[in-house]
Amino acid sequence: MRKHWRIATLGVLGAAAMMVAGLGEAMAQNEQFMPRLTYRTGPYAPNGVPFANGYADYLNLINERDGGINGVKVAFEECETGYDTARGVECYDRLKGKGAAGAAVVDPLSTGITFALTEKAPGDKIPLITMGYGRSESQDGSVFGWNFPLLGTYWAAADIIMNYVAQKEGGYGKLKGKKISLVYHDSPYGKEPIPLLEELAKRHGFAFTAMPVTHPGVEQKATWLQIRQNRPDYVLLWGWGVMNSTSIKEAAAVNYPRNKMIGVWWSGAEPDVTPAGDGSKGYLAANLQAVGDQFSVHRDIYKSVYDKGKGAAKKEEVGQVLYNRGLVNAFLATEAIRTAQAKFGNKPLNGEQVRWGIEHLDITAARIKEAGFEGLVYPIKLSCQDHMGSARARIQQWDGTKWSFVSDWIEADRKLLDPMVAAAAKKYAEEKKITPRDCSKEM
Amino acid sequence: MLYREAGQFKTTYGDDQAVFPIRQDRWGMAIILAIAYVALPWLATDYFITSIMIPFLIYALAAIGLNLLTGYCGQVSLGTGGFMAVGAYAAYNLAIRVPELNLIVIFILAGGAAAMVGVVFGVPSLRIKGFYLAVATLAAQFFLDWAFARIKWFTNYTPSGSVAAPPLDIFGFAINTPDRRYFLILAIVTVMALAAKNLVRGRVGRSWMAIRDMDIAAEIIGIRPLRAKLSAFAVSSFFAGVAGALWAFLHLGAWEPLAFDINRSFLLLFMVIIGGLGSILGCFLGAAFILMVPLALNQIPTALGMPLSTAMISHLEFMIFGAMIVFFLIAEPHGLARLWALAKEKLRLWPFPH
Amino acid sequence: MTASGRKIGGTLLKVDNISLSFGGVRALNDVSFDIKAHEIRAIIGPNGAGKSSMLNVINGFYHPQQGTITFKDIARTDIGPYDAASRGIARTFQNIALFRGMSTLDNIMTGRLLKMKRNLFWQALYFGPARREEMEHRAVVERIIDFLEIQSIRKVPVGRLPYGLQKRVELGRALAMEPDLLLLDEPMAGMNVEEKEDMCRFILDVNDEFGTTIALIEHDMGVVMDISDRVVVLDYGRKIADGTPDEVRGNQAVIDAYLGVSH
Amino acid sequence: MDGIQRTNVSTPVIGNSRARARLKDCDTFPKVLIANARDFAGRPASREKDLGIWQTWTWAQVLDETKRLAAGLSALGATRGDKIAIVGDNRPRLYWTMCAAQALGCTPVPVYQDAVAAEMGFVIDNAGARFAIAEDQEQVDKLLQIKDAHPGLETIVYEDGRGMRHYTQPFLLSFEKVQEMGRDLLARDPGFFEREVAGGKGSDVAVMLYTSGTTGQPKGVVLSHANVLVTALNSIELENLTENEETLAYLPMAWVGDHIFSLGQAYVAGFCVGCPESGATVMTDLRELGPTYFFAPPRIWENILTTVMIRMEDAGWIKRWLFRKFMAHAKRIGPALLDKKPVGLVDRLLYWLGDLLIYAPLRNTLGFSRIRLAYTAGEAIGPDIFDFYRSLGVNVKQLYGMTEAAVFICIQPDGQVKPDTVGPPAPEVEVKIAESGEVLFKSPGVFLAYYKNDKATAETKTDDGWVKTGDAGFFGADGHLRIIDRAKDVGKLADGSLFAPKYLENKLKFFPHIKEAVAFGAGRDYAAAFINIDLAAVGNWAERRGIVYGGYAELAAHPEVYKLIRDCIEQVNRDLSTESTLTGSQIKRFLVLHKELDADDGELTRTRKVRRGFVESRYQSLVEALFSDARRAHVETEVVFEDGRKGRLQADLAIAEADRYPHQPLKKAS
Amino acid sequence: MGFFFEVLFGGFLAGVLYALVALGFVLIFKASGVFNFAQGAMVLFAALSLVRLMEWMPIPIAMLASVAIMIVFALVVERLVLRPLVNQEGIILFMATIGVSYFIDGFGQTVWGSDVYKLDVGLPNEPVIILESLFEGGILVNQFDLVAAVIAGLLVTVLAIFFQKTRIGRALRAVADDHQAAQSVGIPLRDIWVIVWSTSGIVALVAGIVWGSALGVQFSISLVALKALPVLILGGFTSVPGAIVGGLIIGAGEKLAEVYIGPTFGGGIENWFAYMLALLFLLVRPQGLFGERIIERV
Repeated sequence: MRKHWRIATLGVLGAAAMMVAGLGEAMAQNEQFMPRLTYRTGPYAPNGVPFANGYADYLNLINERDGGINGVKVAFEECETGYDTARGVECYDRLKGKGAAGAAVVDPLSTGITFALTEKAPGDKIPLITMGYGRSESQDGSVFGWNFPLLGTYWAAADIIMNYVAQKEGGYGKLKGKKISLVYHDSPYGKEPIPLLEELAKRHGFAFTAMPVTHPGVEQKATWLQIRQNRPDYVLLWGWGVMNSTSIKEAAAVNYPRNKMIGVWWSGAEPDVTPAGDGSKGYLAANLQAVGDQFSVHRDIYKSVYDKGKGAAKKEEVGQVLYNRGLVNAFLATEAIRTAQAKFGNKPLNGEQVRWGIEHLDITAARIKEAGFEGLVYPIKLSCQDHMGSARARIQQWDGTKWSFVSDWIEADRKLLDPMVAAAAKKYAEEKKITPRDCSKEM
Repeated sequence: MLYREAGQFKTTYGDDQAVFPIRQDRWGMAIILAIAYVALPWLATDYFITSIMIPFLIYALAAIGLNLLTGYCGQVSLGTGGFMAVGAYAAYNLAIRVPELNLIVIFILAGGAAAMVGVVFGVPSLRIKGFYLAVATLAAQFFLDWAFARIKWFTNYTPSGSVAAPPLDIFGFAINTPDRRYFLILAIVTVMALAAKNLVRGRVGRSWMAIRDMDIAAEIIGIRPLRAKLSAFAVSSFFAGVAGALWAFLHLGAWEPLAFDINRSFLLLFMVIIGGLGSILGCFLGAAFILMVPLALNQIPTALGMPLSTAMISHLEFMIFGAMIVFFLIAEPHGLARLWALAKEKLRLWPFPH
Repeated sequence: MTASGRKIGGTLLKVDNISLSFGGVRALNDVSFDIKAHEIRAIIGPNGAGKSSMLNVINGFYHPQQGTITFKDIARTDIGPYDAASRGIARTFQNIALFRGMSTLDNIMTGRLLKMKRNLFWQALYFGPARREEMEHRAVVERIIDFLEIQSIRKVPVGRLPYGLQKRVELGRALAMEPDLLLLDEPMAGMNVEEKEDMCRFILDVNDEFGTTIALIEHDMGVVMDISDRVVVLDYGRKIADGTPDEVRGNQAVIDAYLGVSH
Repeated sequence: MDGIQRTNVSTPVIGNSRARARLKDCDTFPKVLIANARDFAGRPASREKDLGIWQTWTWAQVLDETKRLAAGLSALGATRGDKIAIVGDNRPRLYWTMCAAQALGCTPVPVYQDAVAAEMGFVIDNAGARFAIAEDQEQVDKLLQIKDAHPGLETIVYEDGRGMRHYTQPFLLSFEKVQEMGRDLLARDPGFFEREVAGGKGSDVAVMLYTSGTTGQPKGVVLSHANVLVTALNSIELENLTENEETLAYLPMAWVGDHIFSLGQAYVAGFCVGCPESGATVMTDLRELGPTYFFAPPRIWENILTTVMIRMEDAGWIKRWLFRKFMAHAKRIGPALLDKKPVGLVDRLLYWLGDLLIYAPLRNTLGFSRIRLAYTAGEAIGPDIFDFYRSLGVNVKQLYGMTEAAVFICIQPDGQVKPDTVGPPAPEVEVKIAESGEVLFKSPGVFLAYYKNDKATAETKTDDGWVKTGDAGFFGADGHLRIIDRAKDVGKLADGSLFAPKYLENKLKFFPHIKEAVAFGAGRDYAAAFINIDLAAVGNWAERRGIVYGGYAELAAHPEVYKLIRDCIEQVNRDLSTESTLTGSQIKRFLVLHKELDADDGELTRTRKVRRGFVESRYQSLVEALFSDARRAHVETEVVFEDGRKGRLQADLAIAEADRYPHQPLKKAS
Repeated sequence: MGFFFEVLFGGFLAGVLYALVALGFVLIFKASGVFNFAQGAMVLFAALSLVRLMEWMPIPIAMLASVAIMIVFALVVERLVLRPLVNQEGIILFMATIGVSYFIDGFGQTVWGSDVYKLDVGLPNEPVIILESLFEGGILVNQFDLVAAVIAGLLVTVLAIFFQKTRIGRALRAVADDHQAAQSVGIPLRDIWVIVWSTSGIVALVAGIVWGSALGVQFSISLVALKALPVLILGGFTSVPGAIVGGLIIGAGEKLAEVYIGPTFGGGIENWFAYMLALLFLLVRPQGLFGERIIERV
């Protein structure tokens, strides 16, 4: 017994010593550092892993193929958040100061972490790219100076999906009297679309019910029994991780037609549909980008990354929904740095400089083609005021083996979104006593 | 060895019952406080302050709260996270609804709110004991999680249900840098840890321990089990509530009910047990252990230049963490505080073995 | 011994027609007796006679189905242990009921809890009145420690003490309550001769120096006859004799009960 | 003056004339008390571990208590010249009683608290005590036993009222009651105390201390205020003792040493005297109090060392290794450092490290951390034991003294401390060696007389003022006195060679396994000895060797133990063979006694010295067997059990032989 | 009305799934007084083992191999965790099982991977409408749930036979009744531990198969342990029938509450409702439905 604790003491001391040593680790001076907040474990690992792989592969591609962004190599370090806010904040704090110029840009990949970092990023002057997630009102760059919900917020997503529903029903006018249910992950992420859906319900006269599913979402029997009873015309799914596949299974169990279920772009990946097997056939989901590995960027990745044995994912997973989203995300981030380099020079840039790059990001179709993303992503242009850029998605359907698009790009109605965003941003600014930037004075 | 106690005799009961009756302990404490108040803010990086010291102190505070209930009063609770949430949301609502309130007052009132909720959920402890009670406290945890997610008033109708702390200041002094936040937390934790120590060494603490050790005998010497248990729930929840408010306002800044979910409760229970049931010191040791081990495990491979994938590290972390818990329980079931007590006993008797 | 010093006063406690049963089993059947102030009153009887049940009824742990208990001229049918304690009844247990995680000092300090008044707030500050109160009670407890000659184990956790000392600490805890009536449930069970002698001395000293009324259950007849003023004999939940040790000794019913004559 | 050694005090010693200046108008202890209450009003004077803490009284409080006590005693009828017996363990109140008695011109007569009733009766009767102040019920009971036989004892005051409730005798009073009476008297006559004190003078009798002589009945040594005051002053000046000292009073109050250290010096220097909670807690209380000034007889130093060694046996190997290494180093360097002799830097550093790891923690656990000055006296101390403490940095010094001298005859000065001497004469003391080898002295502390025993007084004090110590000794070239033995005990073997039994016994007792030894040989052909084993040390030794034993007698008779003891004796014999005068007195035969020599059986004095004559007659059969060829001897003795009953104890003891060695003078180390 | 029964039925069937996990708890608590928090992690571990082994070998062999793995696991736990902690307080053992649970969560994912694995052991998964004659529209149930219920019933029956009829089973009951007495009649406590942990490992495997088939095998399965806790306090920690009945009550209670009361409060109440239900129940019967009565003695 006595011996045990001696060894234990030594162990703890040793660990502490190593930790101290670890803090003093050096970084190459001419590298652009990007912290990577990822989760490869826990209940959300099946979704977190492919995204992280896509992101890593693209950064490696940039390094391997191009020797970095305009010659500035990208260094990145993953930190496991486990989708836990406190750990995410710790990861952020740990990595934000690394590299020659500090962290260039942070992608929290968790709405909860995004909320927490929204409070910290302005102080640290590090931009947050929350592509397709995050706070919807952070689209307003005058209040949320450091948040960039590129390609679409949840409000945009909800609007896009409802737009699709309306298309199917033959226009918004036909929605009157219809019943729309939202099955959502009971967290800020799941709750985000509710205000917009309520607004739409008010405008178009459909009945809207929101049904929460508690984290992690394996318990949905009661929810789907209610759905069976209410028979809504459409069910929108705002799930993440295991919740998605469970929803699809439960839908099958109560015989709810899968082709009346439309998931948000985080509820429409391979791990969501495969566990339900045939039960998933016909399930619909929005997508910010395209699926598959047929794009030229993938060829480059295979050639420059996988053939060198540096690939993060299994080869057969390349091209999956979340993998591609990781790619796109990394693409946008590196493009932002590239943009900023044009102004500040080809060297490691700090967060503030990168923010300038994001705010002046203008990815044209030509640039998309050049980068090998043609068909994968829609062009995007940001400004000081508009931190979202574009808000377009397509609806895809699962046929039991693969996704295929059933709609063209649908754009969110900015006329609807912008006033809501402005109001919400104003409220936030008041609460936090923030004086909004005057974007008209900034170039 | 380091203890030189000859001649430190006590001439009053006050000296004899002091928190640190041994001079070397007083010096040690003074050194620790000096490091905490002077050296650390001066020397440590922001990362160390914000990601290690601040969560460590807040966890320690919450662990003290849980330890008062579980270690001193013998009522196992798995609902601490819920009580922290009460503190956090109470503080939020006070801060945005009554903006003129001083931050300190907000924290105290937040603790008070948590205390009231704690008392409500403590009522079953009169009938239910042991693991049954432990599981029953989960009801509090889940209910509170749910309530803050569902009842919009608590979140001031924010669409996402995630709330953010307003800008903080005390007497016009903005709490906006890591160091300032650290100082505020440190001061609160110092005061409250001392208060906890005072409670447990006095009448209240003895009545709790009496209930813990043998509730029937306690009743027969005139302790009212209801009052003792509920006071333990109240004080425990007060500490948890203040810790929750600090966690939300000064650590996270913005949060959602998930920040205070059941994992937080379990983590705190780990801290208390690994640190040592019935020991205030143990709360600090336990918090340090539970917080530091994963961080250390996480950073050691990088530091050693072993490029393991984050997934691998994370799985290893789980395994090592689990193994260490088992190992420590086997090595010393009464926690790190007991280890320290044994070590101290040895140092006091050095060079004699006993 | 009993002749000197103390004066036996009026009735302190009276139990009238107490009956107690557990799920059909009668533990006490219409038992009545009284305890006078300052006396040492023994309750004896064979195993299962209902002695411990009687003590449990007196200090409110069991609730009799029938009968009244009059303590200090207030008649009650049903009291809780807390009420009994706050009105001046203390007790020790047959199987030691100390707080094992606490030191001797703290255990005895718990006996002072009823007399300590400072609230949580002052306690947390441990300053001014709360601190003063703590010191005052410490001084009282130290006198009890001195009285029971347990100075050397003051700071030892009671769990580590030998049985005899634990019994002494338990007595100390009861004394710290400054009770009017002290109930001792087999205070000498499991002790060796020397420890018994010590315990007898302490019991007599307590009775003598503080004038505390003592009701005790004891198996050792020698001890009972030596130290008690009056004896109640129970058998199968009924009172079969009541009187001075000499009277009881000669009582045929008592002899029968102890010899096991069948009913 | 040939053969006379003295240390002149008029040459300023280590310079604490502050005390002398402060007390220049004080010739009695009550006057000193008043001065202390003036000079050190707020400083602690007395402490007692009671009710869990060290209760403390300042000099002002002590004066106040003493005043009331004196007045109370006066109200009880005590007047100048009365004797007041004081019976009990060291208690502040009993010390105050001494000074209160002195204030009234009465003589305090402290009595050994562990004396049986009969012994106590003798003292009370001999002194003619009218009053007795007893500590508790136990002492009162003894006094009550003898009261009828000694009607002169009028009033008994008890300090601790526990269990006294039923004692209804009118002559029994509580201490509080007496002080209450004193308060009443002082209320009527506020100047009473000061007036009484003013009536005293230096030549008045200050105290009567009964010596527990090794033979015959105790004699009451009468000491005047001047005796005690001057020796106390001289000694505190020599040792530079100040009001900052802290001591623990745990040796019997009736012993002159305690009287001087805990009363005489404490009053003169104004330092604080602590009393332990009880006899059983002395070591714990010692550790808590951490005295700066400490006295212990060799027996206690030895016991402490034995426990240190035993406790270290159980330590882990690292600690034991550290302990062994550093203690060896300390033995080499420590005494030199303590004597402020030059020591190499590496050795100093090593010693510093040892101090950090071993010496200081050890001093701390023993309660010696703060010790500036410690004395040992009464008997010879083993050089190993002596060196052990000195090498740890505890400044233990030898002292030679006796009741008749108010203690101080010789003191080892700092820097000249050796295990085998008792040092040069103390300040203002003259010492000479008589032709018979007996040590004689002259000093301001020389006692007035033996009470009611002019014959003995005359035998001890010569006409020209020299006092016979009864010890044989000689001065070495360094001017230090060396004591060999009691003068009358130094004898000769049949072949005429010198036989100093005490010297042999001390050498034997230096072994941790030997608790007591009694050597025989005067007029015989060879030397032989009884051995008493040390149960703790030998028991521990046996346990580690897996020797099974049932009790003291069985362990003592074990053949392995005999072997162990024989090794010790042969070691002594080897030592003796190096000294020409003593080489003949090597021990040939010995036996291990089946019981411990015990004061209750009269085998030891109350100060635990062997009463050789008594032992010789009691164990006559064994002594004879030692000087025959017998391999075994039978013995039957009467013993007194703790409860006073008597029984008979018999045993068959083996007699063993040890090797002896031819004379071999030590080569001088070059 | 049909819908009510549908919910009730659904609740019962969900409850059966909870009961499967609760059973594992009960087995261990009953025989060794250990509150085994690792039960959930064991379910995940067993299911992961099975699903990954199935990639290599036929289902029956994979199942046997998984059983073997769970027995090895029991041996390891007994040797490395329980034996050194013998005679410790309940809370310490409870903590130790949390440590075990962390360990095997990490270990399982390290060895078997952390993806979602589809587990198909051939359980049917088609919704069927039953009792159409009684209610308009009938009651929709999933065949899968029915099969799960049958499996649970079989498992309970097997366990009951095991406890009642076999020597080991009787030994286990003896241990549950009185540790000392059982030891004194010569049943080695260590063997008992290995047996109960193995048994509960097998129960975990069964639960893992059922849950895994329903949800896919992935990390979240280990969280179902939390759903079993209210079942436990309701049914009593020591009662096998209690686990079943408790499961049914909790399952039905929480589903009914969610469907009928939930919408009033914005939904999502079933989690805490299960606990509240158990808690309220405990206030009436502090020892649970089938638990042994707690007797207080002086």
